[in-house]
Amino acid sequence: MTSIILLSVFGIINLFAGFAKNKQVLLPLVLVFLAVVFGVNLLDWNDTQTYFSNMLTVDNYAVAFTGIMTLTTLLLLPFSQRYIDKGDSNLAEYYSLLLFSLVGAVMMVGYENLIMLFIGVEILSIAMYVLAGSDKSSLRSNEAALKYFLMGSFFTGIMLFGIAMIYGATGTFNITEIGAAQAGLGADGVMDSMFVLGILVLVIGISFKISAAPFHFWAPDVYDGTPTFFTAFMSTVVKTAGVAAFYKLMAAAFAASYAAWFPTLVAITVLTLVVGNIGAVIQTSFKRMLAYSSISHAGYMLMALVAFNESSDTSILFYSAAYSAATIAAFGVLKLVQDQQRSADYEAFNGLGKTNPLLAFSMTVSMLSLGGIPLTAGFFGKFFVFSALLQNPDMLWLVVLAVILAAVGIYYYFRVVIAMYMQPAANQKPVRVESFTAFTLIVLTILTILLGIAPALVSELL
Amino acid sequence: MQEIVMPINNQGMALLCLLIPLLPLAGFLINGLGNRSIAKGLVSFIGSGTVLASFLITVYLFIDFRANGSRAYIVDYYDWISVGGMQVGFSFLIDQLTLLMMLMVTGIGFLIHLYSAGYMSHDENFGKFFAFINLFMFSMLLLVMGSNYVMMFVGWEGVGLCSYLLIGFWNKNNSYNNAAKKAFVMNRIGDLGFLLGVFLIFVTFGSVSYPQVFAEAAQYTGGIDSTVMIAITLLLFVGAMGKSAQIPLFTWLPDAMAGPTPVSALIHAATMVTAGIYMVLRSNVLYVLAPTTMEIIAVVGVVTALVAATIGLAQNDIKKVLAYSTVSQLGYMFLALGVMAFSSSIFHVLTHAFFKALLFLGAGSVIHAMSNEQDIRYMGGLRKYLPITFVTFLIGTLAIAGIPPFAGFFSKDELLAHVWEHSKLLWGLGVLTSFMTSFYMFRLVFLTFFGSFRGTEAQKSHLHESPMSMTLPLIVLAILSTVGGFLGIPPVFGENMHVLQNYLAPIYQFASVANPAAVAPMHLDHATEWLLMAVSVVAALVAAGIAYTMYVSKKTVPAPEGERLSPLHNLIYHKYYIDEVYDAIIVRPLMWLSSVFHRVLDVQVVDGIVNGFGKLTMYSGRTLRYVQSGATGFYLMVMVLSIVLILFLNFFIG
Amino acid sequence: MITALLLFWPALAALLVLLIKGQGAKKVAFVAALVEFALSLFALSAFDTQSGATQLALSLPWIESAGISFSIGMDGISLLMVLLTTFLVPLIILSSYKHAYKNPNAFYALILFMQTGLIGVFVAMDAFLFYFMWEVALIPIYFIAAVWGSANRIRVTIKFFVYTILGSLFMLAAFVYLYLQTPGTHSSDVNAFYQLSLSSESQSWIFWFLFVAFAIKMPVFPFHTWQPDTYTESPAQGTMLLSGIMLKMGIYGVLRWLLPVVPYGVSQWDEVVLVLAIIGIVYGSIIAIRQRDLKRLVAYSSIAHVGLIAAGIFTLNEQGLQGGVIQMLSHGVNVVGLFFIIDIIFSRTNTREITSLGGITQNAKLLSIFFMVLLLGAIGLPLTNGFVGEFLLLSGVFQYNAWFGGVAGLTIILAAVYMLRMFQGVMFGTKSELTASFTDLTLNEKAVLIPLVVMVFWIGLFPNTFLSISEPAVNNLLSIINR
Amino acid sequence: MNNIPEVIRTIPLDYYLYFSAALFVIGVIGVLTRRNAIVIFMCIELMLNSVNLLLTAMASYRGDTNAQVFVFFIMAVAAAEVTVGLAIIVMTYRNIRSTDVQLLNYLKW
Repeated sequence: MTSIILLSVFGIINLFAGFAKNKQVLLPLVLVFLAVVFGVNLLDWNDTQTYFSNMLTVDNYAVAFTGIMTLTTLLLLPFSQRYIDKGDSNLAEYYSLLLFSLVGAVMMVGYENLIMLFIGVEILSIAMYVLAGSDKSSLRSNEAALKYFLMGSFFTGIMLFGIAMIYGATGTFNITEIGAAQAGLGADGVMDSMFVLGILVLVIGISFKISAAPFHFWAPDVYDGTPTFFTAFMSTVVKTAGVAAFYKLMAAAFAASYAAWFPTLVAITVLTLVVGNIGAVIQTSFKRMLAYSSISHAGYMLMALVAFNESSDTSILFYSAAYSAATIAAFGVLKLVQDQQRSADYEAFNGLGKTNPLLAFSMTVSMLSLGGIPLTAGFFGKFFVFSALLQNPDMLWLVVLAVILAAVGIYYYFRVVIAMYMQPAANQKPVRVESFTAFTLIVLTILTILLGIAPALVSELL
Repeated sequence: MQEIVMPINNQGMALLCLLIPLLPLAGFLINGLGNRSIAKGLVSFIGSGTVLASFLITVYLFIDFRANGSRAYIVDYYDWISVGGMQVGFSFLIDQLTLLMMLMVTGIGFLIHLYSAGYMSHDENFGKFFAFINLFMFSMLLLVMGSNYVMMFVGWEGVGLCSYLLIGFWNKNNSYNNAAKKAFVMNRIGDLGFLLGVFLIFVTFGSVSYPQVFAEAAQYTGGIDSTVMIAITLLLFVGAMGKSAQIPLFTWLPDAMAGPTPVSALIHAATMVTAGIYMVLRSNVLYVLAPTTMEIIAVVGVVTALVAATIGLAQNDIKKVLAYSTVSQLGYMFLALGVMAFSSSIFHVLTHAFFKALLFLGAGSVIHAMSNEQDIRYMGGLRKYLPITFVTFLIGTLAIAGIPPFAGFFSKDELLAHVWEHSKLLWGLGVLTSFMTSFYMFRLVFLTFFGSFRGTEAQKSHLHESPMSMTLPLIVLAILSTVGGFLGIPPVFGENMHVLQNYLAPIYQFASVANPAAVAPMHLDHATEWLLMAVSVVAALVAAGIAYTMYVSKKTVPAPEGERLSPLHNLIYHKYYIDEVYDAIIVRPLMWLSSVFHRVLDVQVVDGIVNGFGKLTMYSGRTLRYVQSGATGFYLMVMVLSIVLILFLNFFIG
Repeated sequence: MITALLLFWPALAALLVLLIKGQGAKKVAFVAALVEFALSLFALSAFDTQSGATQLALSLPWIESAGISFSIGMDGISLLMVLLTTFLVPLIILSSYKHAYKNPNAFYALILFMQTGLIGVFVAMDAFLFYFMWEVALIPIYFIAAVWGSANRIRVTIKFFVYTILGSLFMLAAFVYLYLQTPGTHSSDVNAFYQLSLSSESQSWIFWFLFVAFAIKMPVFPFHTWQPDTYTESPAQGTMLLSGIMLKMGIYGVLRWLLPVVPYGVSQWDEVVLVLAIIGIVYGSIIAIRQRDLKRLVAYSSIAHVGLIAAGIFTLNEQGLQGGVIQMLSHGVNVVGLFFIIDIIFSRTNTREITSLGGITQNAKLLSIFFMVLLLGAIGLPLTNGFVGEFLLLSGVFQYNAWFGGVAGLTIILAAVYMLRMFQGVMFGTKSELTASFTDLTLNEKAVLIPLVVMVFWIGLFPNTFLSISEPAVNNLLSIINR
Repeated sequence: MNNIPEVIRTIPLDYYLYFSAALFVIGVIGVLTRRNAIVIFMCIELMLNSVNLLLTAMASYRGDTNAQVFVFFIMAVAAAEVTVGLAIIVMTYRNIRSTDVQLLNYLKW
């Protein structure tokens, strides 16, 4: 709760700080803000409180996810150094928008009421629409923003429709009450189908937000067109918040009507896994590959949701953490390389292992992690998801599918590794990396490996 | 039944036994590692000396054995392989048969070593030669001394390896190398059979050690000719086919003549090739339980003897003739085994070792003198130049032809007598073979030593008798070939004069329990025996006479290469085209299969399937990408349709 | 503690090696590997060879709430595998002495790092630790092969990598399932897995999940197609690591994690596996006959050899299992030696084509001797190491089914065919242009080959040294399987 | 003047339901069929408003103010969206001189 207020206040302060002549001060400032938010957020650990007459709950679930998202943002920000160098006049606004969208994300993991969910989603999304189009002169950025905006608001409408149906069936927006209300449903056939309709439409709405197939179409294009720095945010914080909200919704509100949405969710999961992995295989652009990869990871996270048992939350939490750390590092390195090579293709990475071993190593670790290979966090991410899902042995086939597609994943993740270490450098000029950015990369890499060795740090939180 | 095999705890004796194979092994190591850095004199001293020492120790063992009441004993050194019930000890069995074989191997081995010192003296790889031939002695001794089938297999494979190394001794020449490889591979085909036989023995009797296996076999309750016994004996016999060059695995032996001549004498005539006979003899208790196998062995033996003899008739290479003669004689030995004339078989092994080693060494002496010419068409009249060689070679020929009183007469005669008792047909074929043997051997002698010299002037000027180190072994072997036959004097000359048979009697004791009928003594009346003797001697003499007329009186010289021959002659001259047939039905299909497996099955099918999954993924990726068309309207349409589909499926289906 | 030290020392050393610039890295790596070998000998001395139990064990909580522990220890089989690893790695490092690989620090660090993974696989007594180490061993070898390999390496190694990962992910799925079947708060300890009693239906599919992972690694026909390419394209040291040690991971996996865990699954499918393995023997051998590239020839021969090992251990009799164990050691020694000799030949002549070689024995007596000895080991001549394993394995297969034994035995013949063909082509005959000025072994090369040759004879003459170490463990396994 | 909820309740809830559903579908069809970004956006607004109507009706029938509060939130959010959306459309128009969504098709596959 405090974090929401702090983030909002800091966002506004930051806007004012934008008037300062020296843009150099902005980054440290916002980092300090985030660090403070991170710390304050932790104060709420093991101290469950509800706010705004039961609209928002701050429990460990919310704190853990808030922590991860704050930390993700914190570790992402150093990669914005180049904006500062270029003297981008809108930098303060970007930072503020990030802070504001983080407010939305925090609301999404702590909501107790569908209204809060909606508002959280919208705060997050609207900020993202802007950031997607932040490179005003780039047609690609324009296209991304327009597509994201149009499709996003369309699905806002869809989601609202779902909420309305739920409300119509149960007469409440409070998720706990909705969960309780299901006992009384079913006697009246009309109400029942309205409720089911609501659930399904809501599931579809959130699926869109986390770019689950077949509602993923926006994702590759938007991720591709958005300036890389913001893509990183989009594919980590937004996704984490979305999946966390999704699970919270299903667990708190719709657990009793499991049978109604389960087949749909399974279908969406399967499709997401397939589309994400198969789509990524043939990409020539590393960035676009990451976009598809983020779809596929949404699929893996959905598997934990499909499992829908006491291990699901831990699995999602760990997976988000692992995925975020690796993805930020990947996008971070991509951004640095892209700034120099003016290309986000695999070829841009040729010879990076020689010209800049640190970037190459971080990238390798990230790719290993995304590929789910041991010694990295990604392995335990997959491990927890698989173990959650296999508690229901009937879902073995889904695990098998995921396993096969994970192997496909190795292929496209390793293409960049191959480019870095085994292809001759196209441009011998080393990529410029500020020491602070380098430090952040090292932290991310260590984090990825640390979680890969001692997953208990995160997995035993919940 | 009393236990005749006991372990001994006598350390000194154990050490002596161990020294017998180890001394040649030491020779191998010294000569092998110091190939060129050791002086030739020292090399031959080490090489021959170690074998001589082994021989002397063997003689001592033999005397000691006789002195101690001829009781067989086992010398255990250590557990070699022990896994579960499979206990394979590194241990030796010393009994009558072992000692006999050891005496033969080390004795003849020493003579051939001695001979090699002279014969190989000009070779740059003198040390290597002695190393290999010492290694052979080691392996052969393990083969005969081992106290279980696995130890025998060790020697079995070891001699095969040495044979390979020595056939390909001059390894710059790839046709020699091919011959070596062929020998090894054919041997290995047999080895597989042998090994499977050993496994079956283990499965059947729960042990691979001779005393246990034989004792179990003596009590065997499955009866005579049970499937398992036939299987065991046939599998073992496959091993013998390979090692002892029986049909169909005999073609390597003539090719093996690519090796240096002493090798041919030692390995491919006197010792290694008789390992098969030793094995069958050693396993006599198993074989008497499977008379069916015995029939097969007899038939294989006689066919081999006959086929090889016919081929021998038309060969012009002095060593090839001897090689086919060896195959033929080995066939004889198997024929003897097949009719359960075990002692006759080993008797022939022994005499054959004498005279065939003699003949090969004689041939070596001739080749030495002729500057490596081996074709008898370019020899002739060598009697004058090589008197010792001639005389000894003639003795060898008389022995192999079965002319009394030379060694071959006794062994062959006894053997044929047993065959007669078993089957008249086999006997007839045996005598026919004997006739041919006599013919081609005398043909060899006449073409080589009689008439006038047909070689080049350069060769003629170079003709000389071989040095002492070479002629001495010839003389010794000639003496042995002459008197060796008296080890087995047939009953017609006096009852119980068959020294060898009496000596070996204890090794059949299990067999006599398992199948008493099989090892019952021969019941031929003396008249028949005389008759049989007369027939074979006459046959041999007639053959010799024909050869004399053809090659001495008429001075016929075999047709030169390329001349048209009569179809039959052509067929046997080309060895019935067996090599060509093998090439067509085995080698080439295998090569073809290798290519097909690799290029088609492996690369296209198996790997193709693996790559197919990759390609499928790529293909679906490429196809799927068109859905991601970039058009917002299309995206929205697909998504809305998906929503409709989801709702439809949820509300109207199921 | 010693086990943990064994496990982590190479990784620590790898970090150290990374810091060293230039060719000095290989010296440090070599010393580190020797230290590791000494440590393993110390472990051997501390090991009670009479007992089949897990010894020198260490168990620390890892993911406590999930009952997953960092649990390591060794029984006889593990110990032998560890010894094989620690024995071969220094030699492999030494064998690279004359190569000047670019970025030597990374190269040697990866080798050492891989050693940690390999040892980890052999000492892990927890399923997830095992899986973890399994992949940890894979990553370095991928980079070794893909970065330092020859022209075609990229396509080949990525295939290898994806293929093996696919297999191991199946294994992971099976482990997760097994783990969830353990009672209480779940445990992934090996003994907890052994105590599971699963329905025969689930054993059946778990069997295949695990088997595919191990079969790809070994590799067993028809999962082998990555192998010849990868062996051929890897740098010599990579090939040695792959064939000498990594391949054993698969077999070890079968012994530790397949046979005792799903005995009913095994009894349902053992015939199928044996048939596959035996097909692999004949198939690999026949293909090897006509290979022109030395590395590829040995690679296919390796498929045949591994097929025999696989066939042997699936017979579930003592001869088969013990034969498998001893043959793993033998194969490791032989194949590393052969690949090293191929590397020696390649480094002098720049070719591995049999047809462009020949007559080397005239210039290089010592090389011929070593080559011949290793080759004889490979074709299983008695008194060399290969025989003991082959004999026991064939005996095991024969006891399982005589006809299988007969067909598997064809390896005896075919191995002679392709190996001697290779030897003849390379060493015998007349010298070719490329071999005219061939030089004999250098001191350093001798230093690598002599220990290998010593092992060829040691295992050949005194196999009980090793068999007795693994015997209690094998019996222990058998008693679990037959429970 | 009557109480507004009472006025609303003079028509059966089903009618509101069908009417807003119809409005919603019209909005959806508009989104699917039009190419002009502004029109598409207006159709989306139509969808939002249909939901608003529905929520209001339900709130009236239930006598629950929650939904009415939610309607205000929706309106506020919609206003924010309009701001951002129009800004994006204007920005795009500046670059491509068109508001046709199909023209922007650089990002695909």
